[in-house]
Amino acid sequence: MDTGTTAWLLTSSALVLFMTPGLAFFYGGLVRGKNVVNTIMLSFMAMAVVGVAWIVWGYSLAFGGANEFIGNFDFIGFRDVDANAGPDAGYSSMIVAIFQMMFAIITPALITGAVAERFKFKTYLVFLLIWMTVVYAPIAHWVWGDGGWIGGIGASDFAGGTVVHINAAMAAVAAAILVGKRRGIPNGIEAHNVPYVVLGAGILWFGWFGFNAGSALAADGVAVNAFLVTNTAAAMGALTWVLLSYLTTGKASAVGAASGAVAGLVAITPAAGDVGAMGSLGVGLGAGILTWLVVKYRHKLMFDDALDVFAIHGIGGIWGALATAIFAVGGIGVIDGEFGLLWANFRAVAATIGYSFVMTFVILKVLDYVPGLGLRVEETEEDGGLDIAEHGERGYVGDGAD
Amino acid sequence: MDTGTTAWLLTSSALVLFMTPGLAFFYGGLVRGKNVVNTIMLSFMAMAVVGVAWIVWGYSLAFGGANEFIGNFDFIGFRDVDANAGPDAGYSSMIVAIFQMMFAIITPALITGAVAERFKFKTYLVFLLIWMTVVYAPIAHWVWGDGGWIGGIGASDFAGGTVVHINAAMAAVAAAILVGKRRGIPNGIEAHNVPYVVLGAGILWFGWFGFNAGSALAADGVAVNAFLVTNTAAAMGALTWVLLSYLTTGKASAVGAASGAVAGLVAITPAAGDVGAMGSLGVGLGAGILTWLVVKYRHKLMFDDALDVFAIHGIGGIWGALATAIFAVGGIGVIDGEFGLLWANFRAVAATIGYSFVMTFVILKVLDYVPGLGLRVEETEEDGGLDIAEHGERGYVGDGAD
Amino acid sequence: MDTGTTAWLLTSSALVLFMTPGLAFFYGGLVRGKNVVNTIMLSFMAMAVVGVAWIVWGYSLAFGGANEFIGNFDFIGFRDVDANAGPDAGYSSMIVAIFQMMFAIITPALITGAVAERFKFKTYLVFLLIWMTVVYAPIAHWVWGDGGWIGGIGASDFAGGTVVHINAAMAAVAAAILVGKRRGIPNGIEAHNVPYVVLGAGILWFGWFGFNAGSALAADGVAVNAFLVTNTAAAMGALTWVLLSYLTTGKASAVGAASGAVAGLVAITPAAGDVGAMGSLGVGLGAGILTWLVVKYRHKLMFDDALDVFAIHGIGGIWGALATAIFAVGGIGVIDGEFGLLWANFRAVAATIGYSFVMTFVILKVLDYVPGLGLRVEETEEDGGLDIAEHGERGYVGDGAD
Amino acid sequence: MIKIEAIVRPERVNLVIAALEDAGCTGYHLFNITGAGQQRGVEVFTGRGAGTVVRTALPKTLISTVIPDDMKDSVIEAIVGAARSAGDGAIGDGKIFISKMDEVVRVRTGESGDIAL
Amino acid sequence: MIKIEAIVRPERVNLVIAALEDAGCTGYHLFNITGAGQQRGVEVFTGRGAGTVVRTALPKTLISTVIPDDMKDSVIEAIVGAARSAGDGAIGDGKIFISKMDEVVRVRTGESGDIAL
Amino acid sequence: MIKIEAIVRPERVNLVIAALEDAGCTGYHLFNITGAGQQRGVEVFTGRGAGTVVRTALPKTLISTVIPDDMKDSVIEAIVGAARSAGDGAIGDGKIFISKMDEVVRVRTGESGDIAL
Ligand SMILES: Nc1ncnc2c1ncn2[C@@H]1O[C@H](COP(=O)(O)OP(=O)(O)O)[C@@H](O)[C@H]1O
Ligand SMILES: Nc1ncnc2c1ncn2[C@@H]1O[C@H](COP(=O)(O)OP(=O)(O)O)[C@@H](O)[C@H]1O
Ligand SMILES: Nc1ncnc2c1ncn2[C@@H]1O[C@H](COP(=O)(O)OP(=O)(O)O)[C@@H](O)[C@H]1O
Repeated sequence: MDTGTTAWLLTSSALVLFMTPGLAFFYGGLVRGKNVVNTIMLSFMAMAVVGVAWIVWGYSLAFGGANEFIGNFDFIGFRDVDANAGPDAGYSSMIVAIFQMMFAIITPALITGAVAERFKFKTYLVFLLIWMTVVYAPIAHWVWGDGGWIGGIGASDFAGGTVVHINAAMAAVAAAILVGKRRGIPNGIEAHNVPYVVLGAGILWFGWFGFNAGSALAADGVAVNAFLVTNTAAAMGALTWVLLSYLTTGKASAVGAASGAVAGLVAITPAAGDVGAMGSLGVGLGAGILTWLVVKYRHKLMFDDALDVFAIHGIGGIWGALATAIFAVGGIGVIDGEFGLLWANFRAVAATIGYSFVMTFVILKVLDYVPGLGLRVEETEEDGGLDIAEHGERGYVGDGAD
Repeated sequence: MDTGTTAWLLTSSALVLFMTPGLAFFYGGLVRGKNVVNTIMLSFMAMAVVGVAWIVWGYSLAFGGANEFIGNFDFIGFRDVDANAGPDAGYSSMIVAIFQMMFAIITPALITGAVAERFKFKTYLVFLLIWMTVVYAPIAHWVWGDGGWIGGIGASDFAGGTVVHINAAMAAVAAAILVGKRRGIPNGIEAHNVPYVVLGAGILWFGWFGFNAGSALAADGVAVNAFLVTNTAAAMGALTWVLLSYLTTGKASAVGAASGAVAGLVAITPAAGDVGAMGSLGVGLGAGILTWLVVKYRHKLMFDDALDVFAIHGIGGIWGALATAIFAVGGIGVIDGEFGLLWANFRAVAATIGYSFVMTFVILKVLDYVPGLGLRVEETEEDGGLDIAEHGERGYVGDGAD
Repeated sequence: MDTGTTAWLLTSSALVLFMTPGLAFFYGGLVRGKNVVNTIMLSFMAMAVVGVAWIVWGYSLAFGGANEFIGNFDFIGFRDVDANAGPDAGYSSMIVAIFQMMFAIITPALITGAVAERFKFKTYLVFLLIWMTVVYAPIAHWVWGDGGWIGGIGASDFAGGTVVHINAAMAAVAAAILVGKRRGIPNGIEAHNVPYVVLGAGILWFGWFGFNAGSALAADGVAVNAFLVTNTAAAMGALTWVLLSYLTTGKASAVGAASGAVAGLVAITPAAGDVGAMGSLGVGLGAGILTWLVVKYRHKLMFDDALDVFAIHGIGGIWGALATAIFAVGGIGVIDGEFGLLWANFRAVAATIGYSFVMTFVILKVLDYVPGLGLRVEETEEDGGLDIAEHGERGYVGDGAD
Repeated sequence: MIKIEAIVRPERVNLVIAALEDAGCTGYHLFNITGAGQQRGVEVFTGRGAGTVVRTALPKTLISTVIPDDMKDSVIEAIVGAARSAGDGAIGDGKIFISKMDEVVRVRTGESGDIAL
Repeated sequence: MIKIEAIVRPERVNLVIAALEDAGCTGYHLFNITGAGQQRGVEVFTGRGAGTVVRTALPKTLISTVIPDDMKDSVIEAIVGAARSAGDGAIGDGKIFISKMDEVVRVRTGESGDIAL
Repeated sequence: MIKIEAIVRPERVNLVIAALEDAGCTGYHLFNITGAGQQRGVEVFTGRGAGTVVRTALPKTLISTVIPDDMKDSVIEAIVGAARSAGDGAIGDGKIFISKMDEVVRVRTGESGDIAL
């Protein structure tokens, strides 16, 4: 097994794991101070819960066997997942299983933005287990599993635009609808800690190099190109948001810059293996404009997707999937007159949207009726903040009584 | 020298160095706001002081020569520590010496949790030098040095459970006893900044991949396995703490989740080369339960180990050493009916506990009597906070007068 | 192309990118709370703007063609920048172009410390584009470009002491002079968030391993040595500042420790390929003493370099360039009786100082006269803070009305 | 002139302010405070998160507004209306303190008296 | 004894304090507050930074100082002088509230009355 | 009714609150403030940490409690007892301000007067 490739995949796995605390800060900064601990915990617990469940059954369900729709139980408990590989192999199956685990961790963490400031924590822990099993594992199998049907139709999702972002976004919509709007904030809220948002965005940008360039599963030219376009799309997304912010209000929102960067990163995720430097500018620009528009007008939507998971990860992800097909180099893109990839990616997107939304809706409906669970905290808990109510902690303790 | 291996060891060294600022935030968030600068500085200065002393004499004392108890002066000033190695070698001696430096930096930083909010800063700087020389270097030699006696009896400490964690924890106990209890907080304190605690835990988790998987000293299957079990044990530790927190209080402490993750990471440290995925769940679960119990009841102890270094790193580390012997695969573990490793690890633990505690006690007793030093700040300094008293800085400046 | 080398260069590029958010926090913590968002944005936007402009024309201008003073348009839009390389090559040209991009991003971000708390944001965006094109690209070409004249005279700037640090520092001086002093702070200001400063320093230290050891463009002994001396100089710089702080005031400033570490890192940057472990102690010690003295007495200077870019990066960088020549091993250093390198480095420094200062001065003078731009915010905007005025955001939202 | 200091739950502040504005208040200011009355605290974690302690004091917001004497009753009514929890109110809904304010000066103009409010 | 509560722009605090000291004030304390008067807010971003909302209340600083009765006029004058914006002053420059303080006790000595100020 | 505003060292707050409760106070609230009296500041670093400046104002905590008139002496005594530094007290121990409070209304019930405290 190649030491250079292994070194890069170990590094990439660490980088992707680090994205989840990054997300915790990104989301944590966006909410009100009375919910910062809860918001951070929603991400952090994905590391704990999925980190365990993935090795016990998640990986096997997603990557076991050769089947169109779902894996099998061959790798239960990481049985037969080999840390080593022969001298000719670039990498062992275990390092890929680890790398994939990090994706399975961050995906449900992304969803939590939609239900921030009101979701019941206990229910969330249960939801994590079920959702990873019933929604994430199958879709991962469709796209990347041996024989998975989306892989089979020739769709191209390099690093998880459908599996991670669109999937999380549609689950977010279902969750936002079922959990209902937050109380008493007709005009939206200001981010309570802008530096945290930028810190989170910085960590995400940093970690995303592992996410995308690691998805090459090699330290080769594909990885190098993926690294480049990841950075470019992020830069272009941030720039687009700032310029739009400036043009419309005369001020440049830092939260907007961070959001634009993330939007660019989301959109380049499926495309990172197929587009070149100039294409990635197109991907980032489109992502910036589209997500900005949706964020701006999303209050017209009927649901309270608190931290705009749908706009950023849904619209950004859908755009990315289509943009992959538009800007792909090597004679397979729309620019080169080919529409096959576009159609394949369109089907992949549509299937992911449908499955994720419906299944998440069903899971949450059921959890809502389970005695002792339920989706939403009490009104007084919401008013007083989830930090005290659910975690017995205040984010910041600063008064003289301490 | 292998470029893949070198790439991974460079990366790992950077990751382990990054753990120390992570620890600074972890500890910094746990104290009261008036001591945040001091607490952060205690960790940060370990980077400065040990970063210098290690290359001047620390490395030589720990890794020079072939001797049972201590190194020699062959490598003073990093003389003859070669950056290069022949084409057949995986890595050069200098990269290992660097990697080891990062361990020597974080270990004394861990101790500072015990004496937080009251330790004299000037004395700490002196203590760092002496402790690294007299306590850390010998124990590192015992375990990893050429001819070191603990290595010789067949004990297995993959990434430093004894050298780093048990060692730091026992020094912490000695220090907590000698420095005495903090003034006026009969009921303990709330963490003044929970996000910092989680940020610190996130950085530690991230960096620990370098700590453990880097200890394979190769980008191979051992590293891959170490990476996996590191993540799993952390996840299991965090999960255990949250569930115990829920069961006993109905609330899920975020500080607890972070603590559980660290406890799992501590426990897997010695075991990362010997246990598999399922074994690591056992390691993490045991670490979670034991450390939680000790933290919960430690106020019954006679000393004020302010940030629970003994509970997390001591109990976690001891459990890890024994758990290594219990869950080790390959026919050497208790589960396979072998008790040799258990006995060897038990002796290694006992020796480390004894040596670290006694020597640290002596060092601090002496420093207490040295004119101009002494262990503890004035009462008014403690009351007003060490940030102003020792550093002339307030952590946060927010009033209108600025 | 070598997988180990590629893995390390990918990792290094990610690390250097991460330095810019680190810098955002370093600088962000140093200003007053009402300017934290603005200060962070100044760094963050360098990622966005230069991240785009570099691939469109920056890289080509800096590294295209073989010429003494400037590149050409061969690589416009990253045309012909190859992600792959033949089996004998260590790395491809694209990964180096990416690595270089990260340098081009952080350099203008460094400048912003000089104009913090009063610079017009809109003008800054324009400035970024022009400065990268007119100042950064040529100097990068002089030093590292094919046929660049500074490279030609045998000057040694391993990782960018002139290109990045001296360059940024002289631009900072020009900018500070033209933008003018901040209003109403005769006695200087306290850092509003010391933990952020240390967090930033921690991230910078971590990322600097990529900056310096990555500049070896290989995972080899040069990289390993560069890694070591980077750490040592940082440690020595921090230690020096803390000791000077102690000796003069009896208190150990954490901001000072962080500043000293950065000063050491700046100074070792040009030297990392030429000096050994003991030499790096000299580099760090000298950097610590010199920068400390300049910071202490810089209020006697006529301009308000708000965050001491000149002292840390200018003095630190100049010292580093000379120290490279003093401590260089291998028979080319002053210690070995050779003065050729000293003279070459001196000329490189002088040219960089002159060019950067004059060109930046001209650029800003012009921008000052462009209608709709101008350098400085309104007085009331400065008084009320740039966060609200320029970004429509407050860093921290904590009152009951939210 | 009188000064009204209303201590309310933080989450009620926006409602109370809106009510104040409806009642004709021309200005107000807010303080973040921590306070205890009959509502005696919540359980919070200490240390590393395994033990808990009851914190007596809770975060509250103090809204201070200076008004002409004759607005007293309507302002108090407005505050009570906006700050009282649904149903019969709940412990911790807050308190209103009324004291005499002798004078007010507007910095910009130097005006004083009710006209400066 | 009277209590002077001056609400001023945060960036003016250092000037006001210097003026207070010149006027002979022996002590004061500051509060960070958020307030609204005739100056009605600024536009800020909400959510992910694409939409904005107008925030009514702005950060201000309240300076409170207790002084002997006879210093009243000079202290008010000092504050107004230091807090008023250049020119004719601007909306948001602040307000000064004056009320009666009945007693003061110095904790250290137990002294009370003007001597304890 | 009277209002007691006690400015004390932050590290003494818990002791003072305990003393207040022993003295029969039923409620109080705390403000983080920055203040200066006879205790005139500390040396702090500015800029990058090589130069220092003396900050006049120090962090203090203001404890405010409204009590019936007849509790005045016992409450002041309780505060002084808990807030004064060991020995003869030290500069910076704080001050207690007493003023008249005209009315109090409990939001939950609408009760007013001493019973609402
Ligand atoms: N006597 C008092 N003096 C000062 N503040 C008080 C007093 N009583 C109550 N408060 C403040 O009012 C808030 C609400 O009081 P609380 O007793 O909880 O309401 P209720 O009496 O309606 O149950 C408390 O948190 C505290 O901040
Ligand atoms: N009636 C009032 N009661 C309490 N605070 C007030 C009142 N009026 C103004 N303030 C405070 O004074 C500050 C300055 O008042 P403002 O109306 O903006 O000044 P001006 O009247 O000079 O325009 C406000 O932000 C608010 O904090
Ligand atoms: N005249 C005053 N008006 C308002 N606040 C005051 C006054 N005098 C003192 N204070 C406040 O009381 C605190 C303690 O006062 P200080 O003078 O330090 O105590 P002492 O007089 O016992 O030395 C100060 O920090 C300040 O916040």
